Amino acid sequence: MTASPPICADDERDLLGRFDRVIAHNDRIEPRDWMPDKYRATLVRQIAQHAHSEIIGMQPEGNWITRAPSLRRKAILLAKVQDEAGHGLYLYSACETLGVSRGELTAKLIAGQQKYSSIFNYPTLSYADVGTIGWLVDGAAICNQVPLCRTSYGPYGRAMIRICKEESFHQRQGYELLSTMMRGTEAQRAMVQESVDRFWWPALMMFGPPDADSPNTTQSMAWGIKRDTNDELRQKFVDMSVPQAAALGVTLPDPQLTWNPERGHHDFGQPNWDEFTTVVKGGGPCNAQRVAHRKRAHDEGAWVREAATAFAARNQERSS
Amino acid sequence: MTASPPICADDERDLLGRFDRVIAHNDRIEPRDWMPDKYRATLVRQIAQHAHSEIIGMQPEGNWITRAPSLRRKAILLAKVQDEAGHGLYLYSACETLGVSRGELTAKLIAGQQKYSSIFNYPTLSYADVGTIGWLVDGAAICNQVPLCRTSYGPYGRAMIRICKEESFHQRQGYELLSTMMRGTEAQRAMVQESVDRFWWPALMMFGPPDADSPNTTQSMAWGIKRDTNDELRQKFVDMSVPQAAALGVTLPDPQLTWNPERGHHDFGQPNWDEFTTVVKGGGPCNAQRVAHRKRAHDEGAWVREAATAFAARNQERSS
Amino acid sequence: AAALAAYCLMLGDDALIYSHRLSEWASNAPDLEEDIALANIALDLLGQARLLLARAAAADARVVPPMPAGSPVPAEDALAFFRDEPAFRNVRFVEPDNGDFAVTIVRLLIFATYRLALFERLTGSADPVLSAIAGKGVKELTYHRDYAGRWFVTLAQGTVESRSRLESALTLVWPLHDELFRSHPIEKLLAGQGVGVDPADAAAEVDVLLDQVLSVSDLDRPSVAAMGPVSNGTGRDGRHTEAMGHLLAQLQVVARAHPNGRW
Amino acid sequence: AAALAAYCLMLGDDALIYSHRLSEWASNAPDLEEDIALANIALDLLGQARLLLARAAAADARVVPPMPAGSPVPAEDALAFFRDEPAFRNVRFVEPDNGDFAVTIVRLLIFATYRLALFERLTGSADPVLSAIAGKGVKELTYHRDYAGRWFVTLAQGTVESRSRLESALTLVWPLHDELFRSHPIEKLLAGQGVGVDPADAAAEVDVLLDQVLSVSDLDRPSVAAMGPVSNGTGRDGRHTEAMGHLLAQLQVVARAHPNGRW
Repeated sequence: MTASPPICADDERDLLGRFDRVIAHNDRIEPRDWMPDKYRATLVRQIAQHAHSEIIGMQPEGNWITRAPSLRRKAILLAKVQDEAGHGLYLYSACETLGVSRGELTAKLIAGQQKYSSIFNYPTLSYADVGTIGWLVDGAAICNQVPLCRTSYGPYGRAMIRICKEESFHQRQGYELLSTMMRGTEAQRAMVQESVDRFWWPALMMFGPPDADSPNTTQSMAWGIKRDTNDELRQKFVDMSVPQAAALGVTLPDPQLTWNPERGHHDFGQPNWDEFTTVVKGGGPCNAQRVAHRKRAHDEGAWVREAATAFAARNQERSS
Repeated sequence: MTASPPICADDERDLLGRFDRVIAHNDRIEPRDWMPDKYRATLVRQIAQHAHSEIIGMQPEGNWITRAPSLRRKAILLAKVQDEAGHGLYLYSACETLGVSRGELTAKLIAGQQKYSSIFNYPTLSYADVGTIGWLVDGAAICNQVPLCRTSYGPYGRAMIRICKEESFHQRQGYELLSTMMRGTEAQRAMVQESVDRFWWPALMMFGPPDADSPNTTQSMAWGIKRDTNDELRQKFVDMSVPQAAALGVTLPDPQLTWNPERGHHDFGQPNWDEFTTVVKGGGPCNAQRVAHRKRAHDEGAWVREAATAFAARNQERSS
Repeated sequence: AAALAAYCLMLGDDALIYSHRLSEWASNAPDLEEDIALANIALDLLGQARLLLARAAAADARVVPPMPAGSPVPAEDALAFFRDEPAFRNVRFVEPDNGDFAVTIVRLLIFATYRLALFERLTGSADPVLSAIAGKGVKELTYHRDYAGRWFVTLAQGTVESRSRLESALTLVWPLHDELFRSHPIEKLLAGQGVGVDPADAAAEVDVLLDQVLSVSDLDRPSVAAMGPVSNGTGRDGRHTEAMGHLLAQLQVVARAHPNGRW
Repeated sequence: AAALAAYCLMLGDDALIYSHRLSEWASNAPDLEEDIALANIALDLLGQARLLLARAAAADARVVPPMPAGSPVPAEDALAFFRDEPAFRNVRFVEPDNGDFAVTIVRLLIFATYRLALFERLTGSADPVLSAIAGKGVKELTYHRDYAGRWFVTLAQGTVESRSRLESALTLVWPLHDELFRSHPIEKLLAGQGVGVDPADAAAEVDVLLDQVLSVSDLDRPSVAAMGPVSNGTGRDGRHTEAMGHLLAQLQVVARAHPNGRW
């Protein structure tokens, strides 16, 4: 990471003042602007985690490409997984504007030094999971990400605008798959219900721990990196999902889920936060598998990347 | 290969006389006995080719182990492929008594400098092929090999006795699979017929070219390495197979196949000898695949064999 | 009509099976850009396959496997998921495992050059549907060919390792090259009617292009024997490689578990 | 009876799926001797699977999937080939791809040590069939364990590369270790009746043995997180790894294409 050049205290006070004004006006910070080191570090951590999530997220869905049960669904799924690679690209590029290269970030991912969304540490066990991931997981991601389109760092916000547009397309496709399957055979309906049962709680965990246990939220909100608290977003997601589940004809696996007319929101149960902690610490069903997969693909591709670099260097020599 | 030490002409004449007498009496030549260099070279070539055939032969059948349609058949097939590895072991050992190591032979196989039976350059395309290989291919192999139990070189002859016993067991199992399938569904019967159609002619080719085009036969027979001509063995195989095919209820794909009461044998058509030549020269449907498979397995196993060697060397040092 | 259907299956199955292989690269490619490019090529070919299988079913409904009464499975899916191995008419060229990136690039270069040569001629097909499919495909295949060509030269001139892997890849893939240009009676028949293309007619052009890439890369055609037929038949006759059964087991497993499924 | 059947499926499916994986080594092992040994172990486990699936069907016929009228498929095959993934009750430990020879040896060492500890206890089962199956299996598993143990030490003390591969293998396999000793309610129930074994009771003994092999090899247990459950369930509850679906697609493809087939 490129640290800011040393500057004296007065200058720093001026710069900080300007930075704070930009934030206060909901304007964008751009790559060449001065920014506090911690703001930069927080952004790098968040954008990298988001980029890694897109890349690791290719695995659970990619698992079903060769087995997709119709050619139309195969095309949709392949295009979606391709989009995720594209999202990863934008986000790594956004990170590069902060002075960190894709190679460095990938090395940290493989070494387990940077995280990705815990949801991708759950396996996909049936084709219905492709639909459920679209509906619930992309749905939750959109809840998280739409506010980020207004995030204070310019390149990140602009990447999010493009990503969110594609994500809502994916979400609709996932919902449409489930709704088609629900109009199919009894076995298909059971497959959808079983899938929703497995993914509902992990989807709720995607918003992170309850606000009381989320120490970084306040600073991130003050900086305009984050725009809503975890619990606010979770509530929004639940309120959005309940009528969709009813329209599909599936039951969400939460006996405490009821409409609360006083709050104007649904009350709902809490996910198993111990499980969340375990998964974040590497003990989910697929953590080891996901990182090993990425490491293998990266290692096996090393000779290709080296060849491309050598070829480019030679051609540059020749043309100069 | 360990060449015989230089000896003077008189000695050589005596040794050759003794060698010829052993051959004439149908006795066995043993590893420590003197033998003509060409006899040794011919034996090495033939035994190595036979050993390689066992090892390469594991691939077409091994292809169906994970997909065997009943647990009983899976056990039979797995045991059979295991037996083939065992046969390979005996035969490489027999070759080692002639002064050539398994490693040298494997290197020659992988480099395409030594052959294996051309039949294994055909693919297995259905589970019926497992049965057909047992019935026809092992059947042909037995016709070729039973006379070799009386071959003049001791270690080879003794290995063949054991191998032939197991091969006839395999042949019966293959026949039994086909006969069970013929009592199954229409689709299964069609699968058996299709498989027999594909393997009949390649099986006939297993006896080698017609006697007129088989220049080495005379010398090999004189040395007692070979006991019957190619055409004699082929006739025997056809005569054996016709009633078995009738009992199974399959048609052998040769319109010229008829009983000739005068000869007391079946007349039959000739295989496509051009195809045979092409396959022997590397142009069969699976030549490249078979050798690449063996090379990959051998290369990927190199570090394991090296570890075992290093471990053994270290322990020998310690104990000495 | 039966011949046209069979011909569309040949072209459609080539695309379907090769798309399957390329799609296996998803999340496994050497870099994100390659992940995206290979998925894109797989998608293009999948699109071609769908149009061609639909055309086959329209030309002769008898090629579509019978489905249980009331099954909502469309013809393209019945063809892709419910035919057995011998009914597939793709060349064996598209079946083997991907191997490493070098094998993939060699295979893609040959395949895209071959298919582009066919599609360029097919744009003039007397069958308006085939002609339209070919017109759309030409743009896609030009990209595929150029992508593979660039990588071919890059690997040839990259590092010692990449060049050595490329050479091994050439040796591995080349035995399957000849089958592409072996004319099948159906291809000859439809070429005679101005509907299809006899691949033998495209062989010379394809070879010139491949030789150019080899020459730029300072490589020779490997001297290896061509992969022979089985009982005098090849993939076009439904006689495939041992890889095909394993591929179809994955391709068809979910669809076959739900013959009345809606997806 | 339902509990006994479920318990036999657990032990039987462990053997069936692991046998499948080991059988993939056929013609791929580092040397002929290893090809023979791994096939032998796969055969032993396949034999155990057949006895246990038959016992499950005898204990409670309702576990056997319904077959079409007149189907000649025996119960052991209906169980192996016609159950869907969630009905398999094997531990996830046996599902992943083989990896290299080091991964295979680490997995085999742990699996054989674990299963031997269970089978030694099962020889005293109140169910005479289970007791007999265990008695036969003990000899086989002792050989499997010793074979893996010898190779483990050989790789640890062999070359720099073999030791390094062994260490990576340990890291890869170890997250699946804990699930072996997680008691399922059915295991507890049958252990209480003197019919089955609670694997938690065997954990200490297995760990001592594994630690001995590690210690001889001068290696430590890797400090990696255990693989977590899915919706609080594991393989014993029918919740498997992503590898399982691909494995079953191959295992079942021919049998399912011929539900009335005789083999």
